[in-house]
Amino acid sequence: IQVTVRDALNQALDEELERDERVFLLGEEVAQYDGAYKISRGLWKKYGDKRIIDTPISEMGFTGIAVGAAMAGLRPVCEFMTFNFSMQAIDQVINSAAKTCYMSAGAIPVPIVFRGPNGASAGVAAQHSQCFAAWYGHCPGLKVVSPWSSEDAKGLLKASIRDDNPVVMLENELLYGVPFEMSEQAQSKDFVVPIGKAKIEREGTHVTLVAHSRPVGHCLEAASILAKEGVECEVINLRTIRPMDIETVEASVAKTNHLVTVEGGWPQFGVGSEICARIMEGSAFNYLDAPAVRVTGADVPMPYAKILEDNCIPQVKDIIFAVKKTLNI
Amino acid sequence: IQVTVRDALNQALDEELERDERVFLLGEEVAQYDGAYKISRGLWKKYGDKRIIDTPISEMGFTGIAVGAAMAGLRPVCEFMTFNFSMQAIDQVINSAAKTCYMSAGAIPVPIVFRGPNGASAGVAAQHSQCFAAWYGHCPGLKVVSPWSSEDAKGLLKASIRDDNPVVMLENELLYGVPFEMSEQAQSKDFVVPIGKAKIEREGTHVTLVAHSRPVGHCLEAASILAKEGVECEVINLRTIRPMDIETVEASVAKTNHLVTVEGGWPQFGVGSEICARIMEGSAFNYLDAPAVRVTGADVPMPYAKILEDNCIPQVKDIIFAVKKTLNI
Amino acid sequence: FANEATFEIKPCDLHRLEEGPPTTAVLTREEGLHYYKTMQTIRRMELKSDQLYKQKIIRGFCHLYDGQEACCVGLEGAIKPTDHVITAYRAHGFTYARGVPVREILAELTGRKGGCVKGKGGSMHMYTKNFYGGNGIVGAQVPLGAGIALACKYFGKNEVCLTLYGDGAANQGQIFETYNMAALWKLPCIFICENNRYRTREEIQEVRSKSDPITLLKDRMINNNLASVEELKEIDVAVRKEIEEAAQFATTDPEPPLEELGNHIYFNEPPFEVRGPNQWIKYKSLSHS
Amino acid sequence: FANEATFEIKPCDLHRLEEGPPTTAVLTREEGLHYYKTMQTIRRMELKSDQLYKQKIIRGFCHLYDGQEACCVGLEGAIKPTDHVITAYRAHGFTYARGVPVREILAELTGRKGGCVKGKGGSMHMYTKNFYGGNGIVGAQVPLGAGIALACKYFGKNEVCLTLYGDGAANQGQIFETYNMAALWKLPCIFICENNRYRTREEIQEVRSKSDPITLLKDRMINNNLASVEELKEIDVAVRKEIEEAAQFATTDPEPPLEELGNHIYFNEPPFEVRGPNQWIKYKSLSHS
Ligand SMILES: Cc1ncc(C[n+]2csc(CCOP(=O)(O)OP(=O)(O)O)c2C)c(N)n1
Ligand SMILES: Cc1ncc(C[n+]2csc(CCOP(=O)(O)OP(=O)(O)O)c2C)c(N)n1
Ligand SMILES: [Mg+2]
Ligand SMILES: [Mg+2]
Repeated sequence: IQVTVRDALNQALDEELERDERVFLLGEEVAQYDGAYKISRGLWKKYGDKRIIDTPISEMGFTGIAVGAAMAGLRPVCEFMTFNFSMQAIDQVINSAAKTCYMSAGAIPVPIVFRGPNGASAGVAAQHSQCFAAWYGHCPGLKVVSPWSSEDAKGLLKASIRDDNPVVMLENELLYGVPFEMSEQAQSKDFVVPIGKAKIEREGTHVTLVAHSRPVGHCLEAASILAKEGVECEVINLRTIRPMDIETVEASVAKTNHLVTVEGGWPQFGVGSEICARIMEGSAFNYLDAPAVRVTGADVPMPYAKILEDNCIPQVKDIIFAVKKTLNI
Repeated sequence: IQVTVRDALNQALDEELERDERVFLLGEEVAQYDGAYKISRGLWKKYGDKRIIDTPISEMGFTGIAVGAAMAGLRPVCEFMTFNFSMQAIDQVINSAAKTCYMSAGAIPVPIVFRGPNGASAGVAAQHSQCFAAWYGHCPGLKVVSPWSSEDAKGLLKASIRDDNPVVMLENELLYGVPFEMSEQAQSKDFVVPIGKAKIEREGTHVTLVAHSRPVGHCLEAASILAKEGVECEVINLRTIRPMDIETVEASVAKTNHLVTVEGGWPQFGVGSEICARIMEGSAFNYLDAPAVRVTGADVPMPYAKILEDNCIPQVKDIIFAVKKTLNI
Repeated sequence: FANEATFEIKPCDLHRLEEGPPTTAVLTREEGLHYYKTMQTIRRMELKSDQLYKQKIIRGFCHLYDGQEACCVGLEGAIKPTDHVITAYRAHGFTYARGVPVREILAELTGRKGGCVKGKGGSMHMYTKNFYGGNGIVGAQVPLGAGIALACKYFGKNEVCLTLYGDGAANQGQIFETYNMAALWKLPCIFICENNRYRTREEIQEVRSKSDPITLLKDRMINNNLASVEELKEIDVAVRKEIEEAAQFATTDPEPPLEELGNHIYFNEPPFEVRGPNQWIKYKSLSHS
Repeated sequence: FANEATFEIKPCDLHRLEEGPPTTAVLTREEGLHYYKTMQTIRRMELKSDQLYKQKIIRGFCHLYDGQEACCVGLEGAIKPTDHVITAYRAHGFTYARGVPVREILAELTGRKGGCVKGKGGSMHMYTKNFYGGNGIVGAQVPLGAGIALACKYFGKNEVCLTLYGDGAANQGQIFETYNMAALWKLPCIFICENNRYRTREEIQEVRSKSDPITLLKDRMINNNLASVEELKEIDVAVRKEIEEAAQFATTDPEPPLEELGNHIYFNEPPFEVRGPNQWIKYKSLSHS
């Protein structure tokens, strides 16, 4: 069956709320309004005020409250209306959530999930389009996941809620309404996607494409187009940003000898940089027949006008262009 | 003459306050108390309440006020007691300061300097030891400088204050008390260090060491030790994190054929990652005789105990070890 | 026509004040006509924006100000052009009140070259002289406004900054921090909470049907013989024409040139290369100041 | 000896309350002795810490609580061990009051293996059952405390969370945000501002010389015949001995094993490799839960 990412997330929340009394959801408009993007549709009706909590527009405060609740034994899911607003609360995410288990030598675990849409949507301009993958990925103590498909979304959210550690889950608004095939296995209440494992979405022999979130779809599109020209791309869906499954990328590069990374965020100190650096220092380096190539968001605050925005976000054509350059064709 | 980094910063502030009536300093305890780390010693006495402003412990608020003042034509220097506390205010730094010139198509420039100690000090544990170079370096619209010596500190702070754009200046508490030789030229009121230019601190032929802030000193120490064993290191002081002077690094690598990056921050999505990725995609790549190597902070929240802390921060021995590994000696 | 009329105003609730603002106000015929025209222009502009948004010509967010026109018109009427204003993302009304022509606002909304910020900002990010936007982050404009007021005081100019925020934003901690510092430093900042309460489209309709500020002004103007029905109709016609022409401009003006993608990242900088979506695509940033 | 004595307490300023806390309090001899001993222990522990800090055996920050002992002892006396406490970075006193032995506190301060958090946290980051630290970020513990209270309510337990902050922290916006939500959601959270005002070492000395809480208690105990001078002296001697032994431990206990560098990053995880300062140095993280 086909399930949208939105419904997959909704299912995951519903199942985990059902399974574990300690799980609760809080955020702006998550309850009565069913969530700004309707991810929590119906949950307030089903679980009531105790489990689904509307907050005022007080990001720093409610994030801290969620973290405190996790310290005291609950398992909060803290929704940011978008991750752009997590910046107001980022001190609580990093200093209170990510570092406390370590600072307390394991005495105070912080099992919490921060989730919401991340990165560029459409036409929402500079303050509403930032990708936080590299920022959160930088910080030890956090786990960071970034789903693409409905299976990713459901499985990673369930795994994140069950994890005893703070997890940042970076969703993508433009994917919420996209339907994906969902396997029978994934429809089960026991389905989880392991955090820290990448997935090969398409096998190939000529070049490895590594992406996370929405650009995974672009990579698959590019791969089909390139296949017609005889270029076989292996497409890796990173799924987790931290801890990064570099082994899967390395194994693929050892086979294809070429690497292109694709992400929606800014280039400098981004996800692609880390992949390049890791590949360079690891076993796969000697297999590279050409330097690895980064396809990223443009290095500007996101402009509003469509033509400018289009040229800021990696498109299928940019991926194809990069693949051809790297394969020298 | 020898001048400490503290005095160099103090001079830079004094000279720029003197030169331009629009420049003012605000932050916690910068006035009556002369600054938590005495960077602003004597300035309140000299310039008074209008130009040197003590704030309450309200980072988000006073940072926003500083940014607003810059939008309206002033040139604020906003001191964070340490950059760790800039996390509470980071939304104002990124969304209000870095993005506004672009969003307004140049109508509203934001000439402001955010400065304060960054990265690990000694024995201050996880919440007070974070390095923000990669985070701020990730964001277009900002410039990010990270001085090592007194000349760097003075010249970069003066250049930052004169710049018409938001600049993040990442200082290092452990360097404040360190005296450096200061050239006659650097003692002049007209001395500035150009933002975006790296400096070769020591020439060498066998390996390029690139660092910023305190680790530059470690690199020079490692270079002297290695010189005794016949290994000549070229040491590059990055000075600016964004925009990064990759040309200087490339030219050096073309000569030495080996690259080691050194930084105090966390490894993943860090400064070294970006350097590795840029080298890989640029002209210098073909000159590399071995993969580039990253020396970084350990990938953990900073622990308190000395032995643990020592093993979290790159030491001279770690640099020497990395150089030898990369040179295969 | 009468030259002016006097109106009663509801007394304000006061906090730590001996005396509130006056409870009567004088409106001249000239002012009345100006306010009417401005409010009507904003109303029509917003209805046009709504239409363009529904046609997907305006993208992303489009936060409309219809129903709240009286706030920005009244506030603008109370200050001088040299005073300063900053507001939240619901910024179209103030952008117009501060002097940006409708065509530039609509062209900004449609993401065109002729937009007031060249298509870079869109609905939430418009600026002009002494107007600091549009801010997409709830609450963030409040300390910024206090900072602008700090600059007014610093420069020794007799100016104020109006700093607006919504009732939702009133829960932001940075507002409390700012109030504290504004009081401590005696900043010439006037904080204004636009308490629109209603949320859904239906609720807005209902509020508007009961107390539309434009109808209110119109009735008062006519009842007090400050203007005639015909005269106001003429204004309506002129306004409609202006909006139609502006919309025409906004839907036909070309998109911003792609080369401008890299411009305005920095102010007053020599040209430099900006990295596009991959390492071979480069945009040239031009020098602007 | 008397079994108990009654004392007058200054009435509190009230805000929106009809009635304040009682203006008299009864102190039993047993309580008095316990409080005296606890306060004296904290005082001696802090003086010892100060000494170790000056000897550079304690590194980094060392925020002392001497002079404020009565706060944590009185608060701890008013709650149950099953209640919850969170405070700011000035945390040694509460860490002890909540049950961590002096030797573990001092060993934490000296960064040793036997420290209450194994040398990972230091002065600002100590924890124990129902005590959530020590937080180095001014104000950040306030929403955390409200969250802990939310958990109390959620679990339906009849417990409260004491949430402490300093007068300096009172300017943090997140405190206002938290007050709002705590009221909205009726959280069992008691917010306490420790208003110590004084800043410099000299000012502290002066305040303490005028109104040292320990001297105060001592005088009251003796004047009301709740204890004898000799008895309290004995306590002093015992306390000094305990502190000396603890300091002995804290300065001789070994440093934490280097292998523990990578432990506790995550809770309940299979072992994994942690990257050290370069790519060849790896620490093994052990599984802990
Ligand atoms: C910090 C932050 N959190 C959340 C949002 C998402 N958001 C946009 S508008 C809005 C409601 C704001 O209400 P109010 O301040 O009353 O303004 P109004 O829309 O009524 O004019 C929210 C929550 C945001 N833009 N910024
Ligand atoms: C967010 C933040 N800003 C600044 C600091 C630096 N700082 C540490 S203690 C302190 C003063 C706090 O005063 P108060 O809250 O009264 O606590 P007290 O030291 O008096 O116990 C400051 C500014 C910090 N730790 N966190
Ligand atoms: Mg509102
Ligand atoms: Mg205090």
